[in-house]
Amino acid sequence: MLIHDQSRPGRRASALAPSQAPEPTGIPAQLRRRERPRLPEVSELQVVRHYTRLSQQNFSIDTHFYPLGSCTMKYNPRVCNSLAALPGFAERHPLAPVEYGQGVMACLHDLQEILKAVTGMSAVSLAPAAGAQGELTGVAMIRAYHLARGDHARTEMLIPDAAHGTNPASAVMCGYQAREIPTGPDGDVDVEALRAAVGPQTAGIMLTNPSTVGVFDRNIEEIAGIVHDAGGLLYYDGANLNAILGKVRPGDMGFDVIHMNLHKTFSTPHGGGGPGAGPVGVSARVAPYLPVPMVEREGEGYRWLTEADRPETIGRMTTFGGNMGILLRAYVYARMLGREGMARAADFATLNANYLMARLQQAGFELAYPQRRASHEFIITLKHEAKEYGVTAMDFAKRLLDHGFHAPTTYFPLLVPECLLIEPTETETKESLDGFVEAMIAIRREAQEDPQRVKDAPHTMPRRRLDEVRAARHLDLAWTPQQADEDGDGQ
Amino acid sequence: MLIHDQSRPGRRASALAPSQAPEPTGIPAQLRRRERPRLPEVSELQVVRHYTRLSQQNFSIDTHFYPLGSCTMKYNPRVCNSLAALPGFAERHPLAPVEYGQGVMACLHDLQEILKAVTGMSAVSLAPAAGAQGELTGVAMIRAYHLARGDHARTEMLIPDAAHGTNPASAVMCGYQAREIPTGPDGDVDVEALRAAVGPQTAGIMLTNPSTVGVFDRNIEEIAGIVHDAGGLLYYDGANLNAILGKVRPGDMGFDVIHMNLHKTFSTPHGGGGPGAGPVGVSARVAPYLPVPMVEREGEGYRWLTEADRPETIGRMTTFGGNMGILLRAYVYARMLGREGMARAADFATLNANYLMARLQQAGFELAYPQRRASHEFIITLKHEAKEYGVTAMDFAKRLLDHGFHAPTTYFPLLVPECLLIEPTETETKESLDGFVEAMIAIRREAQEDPQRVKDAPHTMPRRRLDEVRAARHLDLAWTPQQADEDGDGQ
Amino acid sequence: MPFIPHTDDDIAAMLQTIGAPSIEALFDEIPAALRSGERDEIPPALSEQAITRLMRLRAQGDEQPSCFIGAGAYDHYIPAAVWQIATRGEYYSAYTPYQAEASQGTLQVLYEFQSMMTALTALDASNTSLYDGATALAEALLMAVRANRRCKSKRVLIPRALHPFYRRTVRTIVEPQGLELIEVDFDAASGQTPVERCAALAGDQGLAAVVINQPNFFGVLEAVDALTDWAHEQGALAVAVVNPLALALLTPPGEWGAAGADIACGEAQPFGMPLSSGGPYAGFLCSKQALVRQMPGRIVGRTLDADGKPGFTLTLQAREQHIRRSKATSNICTNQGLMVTAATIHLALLGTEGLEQVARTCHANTARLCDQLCALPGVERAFSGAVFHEQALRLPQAPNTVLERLASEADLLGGCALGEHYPELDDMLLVCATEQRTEEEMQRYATALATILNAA
Amino acid sequence: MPFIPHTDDDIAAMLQTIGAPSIEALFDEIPAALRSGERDEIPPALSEQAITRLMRLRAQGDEQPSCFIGAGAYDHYIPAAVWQIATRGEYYSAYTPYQAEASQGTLQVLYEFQSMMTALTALDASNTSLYDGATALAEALLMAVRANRRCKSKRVLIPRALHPFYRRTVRTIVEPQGLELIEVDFDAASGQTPVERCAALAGDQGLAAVVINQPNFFGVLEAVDALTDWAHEQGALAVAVVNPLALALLTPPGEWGAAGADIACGEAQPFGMPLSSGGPYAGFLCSKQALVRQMPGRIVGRTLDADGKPGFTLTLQAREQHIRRSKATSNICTNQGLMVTAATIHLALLGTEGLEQVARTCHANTARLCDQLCALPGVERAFSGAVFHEQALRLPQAPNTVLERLASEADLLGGCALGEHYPELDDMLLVCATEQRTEEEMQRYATALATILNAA
Ligand SMILES: Cc1ncc(COP(=O)(O)O)c(C=O)c1O
Ligand SMILES: Cc1ncc(COP(=O)(O)O)c(C=O)c1O
Repeated sequence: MLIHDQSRPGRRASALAPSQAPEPTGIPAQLRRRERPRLPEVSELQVVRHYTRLSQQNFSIDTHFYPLGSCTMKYNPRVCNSLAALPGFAERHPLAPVEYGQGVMACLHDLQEILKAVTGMSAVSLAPAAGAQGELTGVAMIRAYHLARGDHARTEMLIPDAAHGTNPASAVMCGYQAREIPTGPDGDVDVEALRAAVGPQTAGIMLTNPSTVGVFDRNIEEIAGIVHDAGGLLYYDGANLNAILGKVRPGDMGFDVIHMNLHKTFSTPHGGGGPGAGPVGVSARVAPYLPVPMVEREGEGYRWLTEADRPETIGRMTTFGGNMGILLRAYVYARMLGREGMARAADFATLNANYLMARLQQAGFELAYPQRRASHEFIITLKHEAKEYGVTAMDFAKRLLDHGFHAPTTYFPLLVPECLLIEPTETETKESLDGFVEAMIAIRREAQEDPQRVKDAPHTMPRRRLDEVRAARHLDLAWTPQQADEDGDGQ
Repeated sequence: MLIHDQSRPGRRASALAPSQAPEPTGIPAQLRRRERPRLPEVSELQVVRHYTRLSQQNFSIDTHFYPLGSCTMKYNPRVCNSLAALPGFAERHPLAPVEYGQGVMACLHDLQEILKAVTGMSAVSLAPAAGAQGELTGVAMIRAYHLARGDHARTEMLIPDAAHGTNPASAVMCGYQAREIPTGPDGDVDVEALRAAVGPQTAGIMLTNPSTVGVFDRNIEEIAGIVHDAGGLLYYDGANLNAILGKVRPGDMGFDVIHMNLHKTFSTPHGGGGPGAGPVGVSARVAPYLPVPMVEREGEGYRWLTEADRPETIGRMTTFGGNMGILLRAYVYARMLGREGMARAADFATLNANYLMARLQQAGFELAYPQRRASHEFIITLKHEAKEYGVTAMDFAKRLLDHGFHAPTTYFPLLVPECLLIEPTETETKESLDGFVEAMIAIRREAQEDPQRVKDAPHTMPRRRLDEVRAARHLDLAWTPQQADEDGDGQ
Repeated sequence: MPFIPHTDDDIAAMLQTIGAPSIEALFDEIPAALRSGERDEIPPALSEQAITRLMRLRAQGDEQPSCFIGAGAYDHYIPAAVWQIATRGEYYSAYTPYQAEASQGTLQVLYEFQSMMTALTALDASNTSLYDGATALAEALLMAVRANRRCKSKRVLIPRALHPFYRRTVRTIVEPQGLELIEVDFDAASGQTPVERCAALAGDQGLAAVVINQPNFFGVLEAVDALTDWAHEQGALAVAVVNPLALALLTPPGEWGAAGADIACGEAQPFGMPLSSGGPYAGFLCSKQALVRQMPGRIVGRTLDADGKPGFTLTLQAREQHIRRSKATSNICTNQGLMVTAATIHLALLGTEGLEQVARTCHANTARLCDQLCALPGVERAFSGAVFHEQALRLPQAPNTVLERLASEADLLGGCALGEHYPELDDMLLVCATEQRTEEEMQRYATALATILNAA
Repeated sequence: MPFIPHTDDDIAAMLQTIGAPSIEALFDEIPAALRSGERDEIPPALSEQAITRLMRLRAQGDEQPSCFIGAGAYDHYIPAAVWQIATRGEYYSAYTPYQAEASQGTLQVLYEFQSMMTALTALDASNTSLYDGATALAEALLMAVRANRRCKSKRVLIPRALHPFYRRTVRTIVEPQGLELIEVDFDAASGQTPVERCAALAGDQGLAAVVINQPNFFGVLEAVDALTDWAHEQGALAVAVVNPLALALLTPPGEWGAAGADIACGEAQPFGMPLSSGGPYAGFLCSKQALVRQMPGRIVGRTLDADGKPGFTLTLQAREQHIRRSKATSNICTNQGLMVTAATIHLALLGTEGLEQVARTCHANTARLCDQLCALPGVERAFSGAVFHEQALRLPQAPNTVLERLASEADLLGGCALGEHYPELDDMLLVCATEQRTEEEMQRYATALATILNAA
């Protein structure tokens, strides 16, 4: 039942509102709304009960193993939340004078430094609000770099076919054409194809390394050479940074621009779809274009760097300069890991991924890249199962829910048929992974014996499989008063 | 699975502990424990996931209608929790100087005043930690009162048969014999029986009014006269205060001593079994015996009253003087209700109870006291259903769980056979109550058609009906390492 | 090892299964020359206890005095229930609801949010958030330009009275795609954006979109009906940028002019999001039904499950980057889900009546404060236009100096000086008194300002 | 109407169903003469926003400086996860788990708590809490007297070195039932309670119970083996009062002497409960299996459900007031469930190793602090007995004056002056440095004390 369906005219959670306020006589009548908006009218208990119960219908890290590849669903330390919510941080107005912001600015500054050190870049801006915005920012800086050099011919951004959808989308948002580079059979970028593709029209290449097929591209130095020689810049999509944290640095690999998904590697919450934070790091030659604001240390204190200080900046990415509350969480997390904990995250994320991969392979599942090490994630393909039992990767995914596991990422990357992209992360126990393997085996057995049962999954969720085609055809995007009248007592 | 079953030697939530501390060389070897205690060794994520998932196995106000009679399960405003948890309150040491406690003491003082005003008593101490301790405190004060007057003959405490079990238990803890007074057919105390029972041995009477059969005793003035004339004092069990808040005051009814269950009437959380707070109020002649500490206003500030100030006090009830954090929550709630909100709680608690009673009666359920108004609660008896379909009150209770309703109180008070004591409280909607009636009707229909299904209930809970006899016979009160070894992988 | 559950036994057993001699060996595909070690620049690990001590100290230093700054972020009361529920692990630590059956909680919340936003804006469809108000406007303009088939140009009219940071952000985001942003100035007397000035800038190639800001950066209410009708006459789409709290009182964009605005967007921060130095907030974006396939961002739809029970799922995903890649309506992926969860709970708690009370109180408080301040010699309302809950004041002394003295002498943040963003308004201060400001605080402001101005 | 969902329509419909003309009519059985109205003494209602403002102001005033007070309540670090989970509505707003099938969450938590407490005390059974440490001891003594069939008397030996508030609380609670409390003094040199002094007080009628406190109020470690053996020789039950944190390091009561203590009780506050001016905390009580039917309070047992699946339920309810009424083992009903939930999560987070680290750090910090303080002329350890994490110090100046100056000059609470409770110890201060106290704070203490003592 929707909260709207519980609404009754005149019902209120009235301890919450200020007492009777006067008519807004200062507002001309012709600008006043004629009909009041139909928000739910419910009591405080109804609200608490409704959203508490709804929450229980979610899988989440805090309740389930959630091996969603490319998303790094690891434990979100609870203390990060409570510290970011301290009144001094939470109640500070973005335009409050810096004297009332030295605490938060110290954290932001220290975070910039930590990110620089761990990525090997020479400057960092925390402004972008998520990974995709980090990409947009990064590509815009590449564009600014070329334009500043008077190089207007570069119209193409190279992007491996395995790349995340945001990469081509971001390139296009920045006015580039996205040109696909194929992946070789071993999962590395096809270097010959790359060589053939570069030229004076090449603005750069967007790479994820380890890539979204879950392997570290062994030819990265060669790739860097090819692109740099062609006058392009290398962009690093840091969504997979967790796999190499403290092991190898994008700056040392030759990247000019990177973004980091702090909500992945630095464990800030995914929140059912955000907020994230997507800081960007750059090599020295791209540094002038970093977005504002940035924090600079000045004597014992901190100050904002704005357009006045950074005339070549590409500008602002959001109104007030970024998802500060998320950056604070990431900072707390980074400090708890400390210098020694960074590599440890990579170590155990990689150990878990390789262990899970080995176990699934030993159980007879087919790996997309069996000859390779897994990074923090890996791919299995269920094309045999699909062919022999008629049970797809999506069916496996749905049936996993019944076994108490969130499904891995399905059908991504697009180049592997019937694939599951599996990322266990370092915070899961061996027992979790073993349980997942048992579930996969059980589902395959069921696929042989009773495929329909798998195809009809899930069976134990609050809802059976949802009709997505219907959702797109008969668009129902909002409750309306009319609907309520038609439905009678709702659902 | 127990958290213990997830334990692996050497696993740790190690962001939490201080870094490596030295061997405690100051502690003589013969006092050191030989074997380390076997606490669970688990990661932080395991802890969070385990207790998050466990929580989902509970019914609670925040998730379900919970009409548990005598327990006043109403909405616990969330703000009470966050304000009591403010660092200034939560981190204050009980022995910190009063200069660092004027805030909390102001709240406690104001709460004392509010409770005095709303109950009509002349003094209040907030010391008792729950209702039962309030009773013990109250009865101890009655004892102190008699003893101070040199009256050593009073050995009996009169207690209606409908009374809550804590009443006789508290009387006995204070060295009294508990003497039962029967309830008349209309639910009021049997005045003639009372008259016959009083005498020089009567220390007092413990009454709940409205009583635990859910009616207001109309003869309260007469009862007060009888007991007072016999030299006894009147004790008011304030568990049902919610029914008469702002309507009639125990002090005005003639009570000498009362306790209040703030976790009921003042909506502090029940917390799966506490903590509560059971302040006591007294008439002037009993005031000297109130437990310490109490808060007194002195000039612009506040100070603690201790034994030095109150030489006749019965003493301390707990180490540091009470459940302060709960008292703060009650204070916040009281201030949000305000003077006008007190009676409103009683109004709507009573409206809801009478409405639910009327609807159940109209649906054919038998009321224990059909000729009476309900107070904030009322009783139905399922003796017909038990006789005709072999389905007991307990079976109804368990089947209600499947319908998404917590069961009412069962088999209490003891004098009504196969009874349910139903208290909806003022914070529930008419829709909740209507839903409950529908469920009761559905269960009765099922009891006719398929009684076994009701007897086997619940069917949709995390567990089917639990074997209480086995629990008491084969006592299993704690996980032990041996057990774990025997069980293999636990359950 | 913080957050890592592996015991030595686990590690040994796992390596054996893998067939690797050590964890280090798992990294053997990384070229040795590239490997790096621990970085001394990163401080060593702190325990939870130690980082808590550090952060509490830092947060204490940031505790700010009473705040009369608005300018795009507003100090509203957030009921305690909002974040106690929103931070429940099931909301807090879930991902984007790709597996609908295991995410009905988040999905239904998002659908309810969409329903609340369409009710407030009187438009048909809403997405489930963009990063913030400024990026929502940028996306709205890209959307409008894509959607407006009648207009060949990518010219967009933007009021100069729109928040300067919105304008700057929009520029960063939309210029690479060739959008041309044309700023239309406000009337110095009224503070409004006159239709005539717009008309003067319409140009030959037409306009793809016209931005209408209600209230504008100065708090002033624009003649939205006239502007909307004019935009439509030009063949442009009308893109509303609104403070959603103001919609409790003001004509919703869907009813502006004869046909209503086509798109409405803005900042949802006033709905339960702490100020938090500027984020995370949430941008919202609503539109008419006809434009929904051009919308950026996630959209949730109600549908049926295999048993015919209603349920929720992400829909119209073919607009999105993970399906459409370079042809997507936007690159947005992670958005502001948790903030939207909070906003939904916040709005459910307030309800129609509560929201209206908050809006009215803000309006009344700002009016009252300004009455008090304008009683002082030399202080006056800078613009004649009616306002919602912000007001530009003209001061007889340099606003920045006044602000510094208000902070140090009366422990309050007196507003936002306009000179930095509008050089010609360098004698002006933008003030805002939300429902959080008390009589005492407003009185304190007035008294302190009187002292400061007298002393000069 | 705050918290009340009824609309006018609801009220009308409900009254009609009831057949009553008004809500007021529902109270018509209350004698009119007794009815009262609104009380002017009660202030009018405040909105959530207004009460929040008030309480934040009051809480701010109570923020205390670094705390070196122990004396029965200890400032330990509480991991953030503890209360974020414990205050989840499903724990926070549930009642006592009478309906086991709908309360498996709470029940399992309680069973796990029992398991942790039996592990720490090395006893067989634990209840699920009493109000606090002092009432737990009172109940333990009532239990011991009931259980000790060998001893006719109700005489109980209590060390004078036990917390004065425990002794006072126990007196209030047990004296009405005729228990006789005999106090045995401590040795002025060691601070311990010697067996010989106990022996001198044993008396003719025997002792039902002997209380053994480890560590005692002065932080001093008692010779628990000898005391336990002696108690058992007398035919008395040995009742341990222990700081459960200390059990991470110290011999558990179940292993004291030859046969082990019979009952152990104490204050669970060190396990995740905020100091909160003294409550809510939680008392714990463990015993040997043979005594479990005399235990007060709720007990949870593991059993099977109708399908044979293991599950949890309240058990041995025949001990309790709601079944046994006047013959119950105690009147306790509501206990400290939520605090126990927090304690269980807290202990699970710390684990064996973490708890030991905390205990060690407290021990080391107190030792270090006392070394620094005792380097000052005239300051010395008051007792020779070894301590856990508290130490009585003898000062060359009146402790109360010193405390006041430490507070005002060095912003710290220096400890608890012993003179109020033990007149002969009026030159003594009891100090405690938990794992929360930093080097800097301890240094500050030493420096300030040096200044104060020098100045005199
Ligand atoms: C490989 C990769 N790149 C980029 C992104 C986009 O990041 P965000 O969702 O933070 O915008 C993602 C997120 O899923 C990703 O997995
Ligand atoms: C009528 C009555 N009296 C007394 C009590 C005891 O109160 P408490 O549980 O707070 O000790 C209760 C609690 O259930 C009760 O219902």
